[in-house]
Amino acid sequence: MNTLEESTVLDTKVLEMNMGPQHPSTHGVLRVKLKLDGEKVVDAECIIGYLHRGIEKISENRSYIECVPYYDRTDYIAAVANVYGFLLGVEKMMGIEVPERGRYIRIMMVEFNRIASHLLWLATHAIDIGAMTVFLYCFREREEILKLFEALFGARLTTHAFRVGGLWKDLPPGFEQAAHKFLDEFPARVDEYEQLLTHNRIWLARTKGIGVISGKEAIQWGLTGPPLRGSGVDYDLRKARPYGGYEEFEFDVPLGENGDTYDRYVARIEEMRQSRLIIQQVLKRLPGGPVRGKAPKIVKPPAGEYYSGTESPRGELGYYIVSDGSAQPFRVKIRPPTFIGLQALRRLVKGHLMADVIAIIGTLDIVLGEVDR
Amino acid sequence: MSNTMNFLKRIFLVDILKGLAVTFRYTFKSVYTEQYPKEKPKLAERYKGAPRLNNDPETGETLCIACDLCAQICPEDLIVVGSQRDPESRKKVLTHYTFDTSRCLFCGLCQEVCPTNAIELTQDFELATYSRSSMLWDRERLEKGWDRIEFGKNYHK
Amino acid sequence: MIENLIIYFLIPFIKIGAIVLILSGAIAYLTLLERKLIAHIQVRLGPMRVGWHGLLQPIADGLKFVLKEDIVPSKADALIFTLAPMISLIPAFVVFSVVPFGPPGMFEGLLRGILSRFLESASVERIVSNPIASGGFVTDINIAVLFVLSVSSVGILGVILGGWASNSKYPLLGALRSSAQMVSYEVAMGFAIISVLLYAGSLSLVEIVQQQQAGGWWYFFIQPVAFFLLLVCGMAETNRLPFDLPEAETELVGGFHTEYSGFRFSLFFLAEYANMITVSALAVTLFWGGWLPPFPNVPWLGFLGIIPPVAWFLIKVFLILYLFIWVRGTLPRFRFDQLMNYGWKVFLPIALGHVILYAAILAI
Amino acid sequence: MSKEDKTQPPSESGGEKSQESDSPESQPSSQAGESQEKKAKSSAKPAEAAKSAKTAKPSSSAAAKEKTDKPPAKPARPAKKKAPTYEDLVDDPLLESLQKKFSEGILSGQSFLDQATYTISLEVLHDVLLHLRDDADSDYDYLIDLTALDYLGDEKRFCVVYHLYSHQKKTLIRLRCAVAEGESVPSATSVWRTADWMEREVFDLFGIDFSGHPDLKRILLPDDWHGYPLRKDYDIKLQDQVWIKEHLQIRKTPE
Repeated sequence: MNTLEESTVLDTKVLEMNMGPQHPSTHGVLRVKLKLDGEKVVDAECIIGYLHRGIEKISENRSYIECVPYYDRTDYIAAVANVYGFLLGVEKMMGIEVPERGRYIRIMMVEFNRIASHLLWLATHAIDIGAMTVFLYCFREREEILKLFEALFGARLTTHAFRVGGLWKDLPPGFEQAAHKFLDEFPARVDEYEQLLTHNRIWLARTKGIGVISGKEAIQWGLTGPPLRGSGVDYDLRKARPYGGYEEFEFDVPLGENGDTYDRYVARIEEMRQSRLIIQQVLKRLPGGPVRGKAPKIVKPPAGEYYSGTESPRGELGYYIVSDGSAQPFRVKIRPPTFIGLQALRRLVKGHLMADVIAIIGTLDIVLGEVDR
Repeated sequence: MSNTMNFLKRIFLVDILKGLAVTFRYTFKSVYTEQYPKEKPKLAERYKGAPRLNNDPETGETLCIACDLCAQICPEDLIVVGSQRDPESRKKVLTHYTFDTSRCLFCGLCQEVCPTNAIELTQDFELATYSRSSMLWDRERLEKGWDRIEFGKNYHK
Repeated sequence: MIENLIIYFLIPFIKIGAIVLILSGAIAYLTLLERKLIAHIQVRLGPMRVGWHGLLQPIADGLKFVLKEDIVPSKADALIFTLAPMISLIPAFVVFSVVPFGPPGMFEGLLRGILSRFLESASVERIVSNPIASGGFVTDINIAVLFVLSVSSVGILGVILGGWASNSKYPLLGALRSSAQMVSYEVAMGFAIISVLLYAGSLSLVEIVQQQQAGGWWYFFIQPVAFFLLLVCGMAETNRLPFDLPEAETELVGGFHTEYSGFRFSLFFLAEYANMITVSALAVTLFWGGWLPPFPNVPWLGFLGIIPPVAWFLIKVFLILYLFIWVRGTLPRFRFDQLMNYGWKVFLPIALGHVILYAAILAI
Repeated sequence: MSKEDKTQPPSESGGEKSQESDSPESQPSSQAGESQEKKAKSSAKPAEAAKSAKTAKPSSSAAAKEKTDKPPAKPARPAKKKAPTYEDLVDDPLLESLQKKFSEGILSGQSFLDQATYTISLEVLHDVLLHLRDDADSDYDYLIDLTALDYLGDEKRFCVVYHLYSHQKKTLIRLRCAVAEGESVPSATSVWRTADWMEREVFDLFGIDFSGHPDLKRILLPDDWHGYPLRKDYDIKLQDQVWIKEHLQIRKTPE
């Protein structure tokens, strides 16, 4: 598409513009210092940290159990997946076994969370590009998932979903029926989004060829998750380094070809469908038994270190846990997928128009809680 | 053939008309909105909302045995349990209990560790107040609940 | 003497007053309609609290606008900043002076009834027979179409000046966008209208409607492409989605009216909706036969004449407004350069080709 | 959408295995976790250790040393477990090739829970990184994470940690490099672009200087922030009170 590479005849002064931290489309408190030539972006610098709460420092002063609710608040859109990654690491270090039912329910809820997160992404991405109706439709479906969260975890957003060794409580009565009902209706809803967007010429014009990045370059920039897979790199931690029992389920990893905004969009849409398949497999094979394994009341991993990487909806979410053998972690380093992915914004927006900046921010699917921690 | 079809589809705005059809169908469908203050949502039984200090329904005495577990597990250290040893029975007796809802994560760890189900997070979720100091709940407020003590039941009318 | 006074002053003033009042009310309730419709498209309810199903919401909004603090940014050009909303609003209303909402002689009976109490029958007949007095329009000038085009483009000045005078970056970009956008789409829109004019052979809007009556066909059935062009360009002219770039709130926060608040903002707001109504009225007049019922010359459809002409006009305007809102609830937004591309590379050639084609057909 | 019916039960032993449910009877080193298991193939010992970790007695430290005021954990644990420990890497091709190339620079190669850790001296760090990226045998094209640890009291206080991943080999390794206070680390931005913000973050929170970084400045904290919060000697409470006194004037600073 047109990247406006034609030389400008008239010399124009570079206009410096602050996008954010209060701007409707920066998904929180991201501030992008744009240098504009007319509407063409010459340079973009991200200024972050407005939401920095020092969660890594907080973790050093809490016990392993007490840390967990804070990780809800890094990526609050995918709180379940965030807690999951940390607990997998702790359990691995301590050699705690989670009963099969607990493992299955965890995977199911993480996948539900993935759908919910992608729905929120689609909603905001669409409204950034001007399709305001998709926003509400996505929120309607997300609401159903949040209701499931509420029924199981007792909270909608910052769920404090899992505990060391499994879950807090078993599924509430009626949960499976509600989940089935949602899953049965869901494909038709996704088709509707696609009718509104996928073939729409305006949507295509706004997303095809925007923010193109090759697979090799995407790896260089540390992109993970759908932004990386949109560029055709097959790297999904659920397949590459399976954790928590994902190898027991069948699903595809959707890949893009061109590495543009449209391919990332398609990859995420398809991922929602795949997550649904995983949940259906879980529900079909859900075994009985306890949901919480035997875990000590005081969690004290042995001295050592472990990097626990999981595939959060936004990409590779890593917890690098260093233990000195005490009840408080020596250090927990969170590897937030969007903090690292956001660096690439500068590279992606160069030469595009200002309106594309918004599309590209949307396609990176950032959550500022996670970027700033 | 398919090229001509595609061309015709493009000319006659088939993609846009499809989208319009979707939105048109929805225009007359039922709405999803909840009229919040009028219709209160039905929250899940497990919902972790406003804290409550439970009393024994029969005797009316507090269930809390002042074991201090909740205060220790709390990530934010916002629970303060005050206790006194009864000189006769040598049992710990609860003297005061404060819960700072302004800092609460609503993680539910306190109700999880409580051996007697004394502290419980209820389905009450309307916690907004006008001052910071009123977010510090003392024992009386924790036992009676929020609405009933501050504004009366009709506050959210 | 008194007759002329009545014809050229009293009756027009009454009509103008009525139109301004009705139009203001229509705009207010158009906002409500839009909010409600979009809400239902999006499975929401929309305004519900003020009045029954939010029926008093526009009044509450209006009050809020008036009572809000009127801020003029310290770095803004105060005079232009205050003038711009008016420049934007007034043309939107002025355009309505030539748009016919009813047939000539619409008020004949009414006028005769009232005037005969005060005047002698000869002068009553003189007044009544004058089309300006008794027609369903304020005035009927023979260059009405040109008048509409020129006056409505003055309104754009308000947008540009407002964005410029704010002395802020987002409004400036919005103003730049709107000036470019309006210029490009004005051309295509002009050509779309020209093909109608070729067919009708008149620049008077009343005449054009009468031609459609005489021909028996609305021009929509004869020139659907031109209608489509007019509609699209109208959306672009009125800054409606998918062409709402000057105020694209997800990009430019609010575009040209970012710095405006309170009453001045409400003027811009009114202007936008007034323009929507204007474009719809224009489209109805040019293509959907104004006040005419569908297929006016088909005898067995004669029962449609029961509905008064003004009602037909209003129904049609409503339908087009509904289309506008519906489209807004469905489509994403174009990018600036794509918008310009569409304007110059797609719509303009189509419009031009359309004009040439019809000219050729008419010549043969 | 018809795929949902095709779910097959997993293969008996291999599929059932997962990270936290390594049951003792399932065979070690199945194809399950490719990254971890790959190393297990190259050296049998860590895998052995991992297996025995599940079967040995529970970590005594976890259960025994509890605070007195908390009820003790359930004493009876059926499976006796041994706490995982660091094992020296044996027969690790990467370690051998690195030692061949950077003889003294490679201090040790260890494995903990099947994750290989190579300790590298600061002098050769940049060359090692370049080697790891460009060498066809290693091909670590993706820097997962870069962070630091603060071992307050050690001679070389900080430890910069790199996590690398090879998309081709699908292996994950960890590099550790001890850094004394005031020493500067060669920047990895020229090796992986993604190191840019990671190094800024480490600089911001630990105060470790990266030489050759294009734009080394604070990233998460405001530019006028004092101190480096993730250092172990950073006093959160004092800072907090100073801030409160300065901005809110509601509390006294402790003497």
